[in-house]
Amino acid sequence: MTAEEGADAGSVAVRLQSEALIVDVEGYEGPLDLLLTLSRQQKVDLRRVSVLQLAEQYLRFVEAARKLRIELAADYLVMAAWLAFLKSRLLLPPDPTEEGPSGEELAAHLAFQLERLGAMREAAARLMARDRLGRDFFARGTPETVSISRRTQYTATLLDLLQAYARLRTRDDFRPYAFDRTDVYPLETALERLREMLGHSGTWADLAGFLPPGWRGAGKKRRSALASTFAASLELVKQGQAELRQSETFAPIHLRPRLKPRGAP
Amino acid sequence: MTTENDTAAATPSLFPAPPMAEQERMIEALLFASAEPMSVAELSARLPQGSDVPEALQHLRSRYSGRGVHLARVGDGWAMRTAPDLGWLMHKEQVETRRLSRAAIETLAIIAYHQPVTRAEIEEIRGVAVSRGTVDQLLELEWIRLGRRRMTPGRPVTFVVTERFLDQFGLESPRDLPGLKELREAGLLDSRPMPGTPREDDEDAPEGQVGLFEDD
Amino acid sequence: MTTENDTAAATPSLFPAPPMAEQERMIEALLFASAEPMSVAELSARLPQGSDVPEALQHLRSRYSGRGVHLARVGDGWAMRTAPDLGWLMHKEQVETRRLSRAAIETLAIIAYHQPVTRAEIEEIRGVAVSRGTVDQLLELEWIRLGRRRMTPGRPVTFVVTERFLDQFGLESPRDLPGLKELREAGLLDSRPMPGTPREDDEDAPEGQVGLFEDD
Repeated sequence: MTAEEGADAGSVAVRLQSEALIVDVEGYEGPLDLLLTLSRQQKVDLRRVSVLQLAEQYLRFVEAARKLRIELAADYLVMAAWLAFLKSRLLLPPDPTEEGPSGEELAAHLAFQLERLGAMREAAARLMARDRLGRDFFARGTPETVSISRRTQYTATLLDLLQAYARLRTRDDFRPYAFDRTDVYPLETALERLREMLGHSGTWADLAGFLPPGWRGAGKKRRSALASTFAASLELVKQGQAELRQSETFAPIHLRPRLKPRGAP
Repeated sequence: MTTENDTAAATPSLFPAPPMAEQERMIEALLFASAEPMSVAELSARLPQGSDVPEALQHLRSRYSGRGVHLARVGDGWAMRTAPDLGWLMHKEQVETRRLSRAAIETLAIIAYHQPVTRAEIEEIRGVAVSRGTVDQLLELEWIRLGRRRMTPGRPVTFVVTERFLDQFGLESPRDLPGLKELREAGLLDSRPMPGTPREDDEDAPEGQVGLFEDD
Repeated sequence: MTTENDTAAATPSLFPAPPMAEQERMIEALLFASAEPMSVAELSARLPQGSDVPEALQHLRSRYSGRGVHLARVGDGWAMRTAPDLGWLMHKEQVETRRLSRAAIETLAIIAYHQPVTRAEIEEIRGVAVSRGTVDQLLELEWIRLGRRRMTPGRPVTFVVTERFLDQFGLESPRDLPGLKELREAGLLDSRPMPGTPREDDEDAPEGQVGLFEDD
């Protein structure tokens, strides 16, 4: 241990390198990155890196930075505190009454983290060195766009037709029970109107604003129009074309066209 | 630039041109990746010196003959193009089948049984307003069309069913539509007897039927 | 739509499928026409019923082997691409790609090798917070996308690489990532918690790994 330290301190090259590290602290992607760089100075396989030596190097680095009045980000200081703790654990004989992982376990984990980060760096470099689309190999320069035509086919059978008519005629038998429907604003009409108007509205708008002229007053007509327009707005939400919001119970209901999710064509 | 190229072309190459098969590969890749057709001159400028582009193009052309893509002459240039007989593959039609809405099928049924019929009459029979969208949809499907105007105040338009409607529902003529009695017998109507008094729309129906069949 | 396709697939064809050579031509035309990879399902949907797309693809692949363009497998898709050894010819076609930051490159590699992986796991591996911009940039390039959520408290989202990523780096599947086997054997892809801090997602992590790499 002392031999290591002596060799280390004696090496002018290493000290110069540490100073270069400090000047370049901006270039490091966090304390783990810095530790990885420091561990490379040990010139050993990352699996055999001396974590104790590494901890000391790091603490020296932080100390030097402090002397040079270089502001270190908080995570560098957190790492320094953790490494100081690790160092004490590694140096002191294990206390059998103490809970938690041993210094060796913690050191092994740090070595694993460094090895893993190093391995990922290498993997990233190998990945970026691969033949790349648009640089080394190419897709067709003149793709022929596939034309897409969308066609909606409506189906109905004769049976549907007959049943519909039969239903209407059967209902006629019960006509006496029918409502007076003069002041009814049909749902289909509301849906149609809402869909069209929504196309021109980019932002949240009060649902009441979508009522057709002539139905906005008070009483039955407004109720019918409001009910149909509300039902139509629910249908549009269900179809993914609109969004609804209400700030609290009985507050006005607001509607807006649903924005396409990011990345949608 | 031009002079430099000229000099280069005049200088005998230090290296022999690649084999013809390799030249063919290069042209294949270039034409595939290029956004524009390429002329022999452009290809020659990209290929190693001493390459014989016209010959390589001939080889490539015969290699692709009868394939799904072929080497086509486009103006002064050459390009890869889909074989003309496979053009249909580049078109994609998405057919979405939807059931006709209840409002639409009811409206259609009323028009079929009562034609020529006005919108007001349809609304009276259905008991609810008929939205414009419903009628438009049926018009778009070409299952109904506009008939003669009614000679009544306001001269409202009437609707009638079309040939296409008959095709769709496998009918030879609108007269083939089963009557109420048959509907009832087929169990499509409750067996409850119809109200004894003829309704307004029953009066209209025969008139409509006359209107429909007068010209056939 | 899907149900319709399913029905179509289940219905026996009225016509026999075209000969294999013809199926091959059709796939050739379709893949030449598309700059993006097409899946077997997409190809099947475009070819006449009863076609054997996987077999036709095999024929096509061997036909193009060693040519200037070749048939490349990209995840679930297939695409025509120029041979990488001819890249030098194509300097004009090269697209200038935005240089990725070191953080972005590392994050991408971590997602590729550890997928599905959460942001917290990426941060643990890099020892530094992952900025939003980095992830956004990779999402924008469509090299990564959101995977399933982890079944752990907070249900964090995971990231996985996309088919576009595979296409970009000429990989047939994530299993072909360089050095993957060695990394796994060295235990460097294990999710190993810091001693003394039991991780919540211990149960899920191995499952995720299995999901991706189980069949090699």
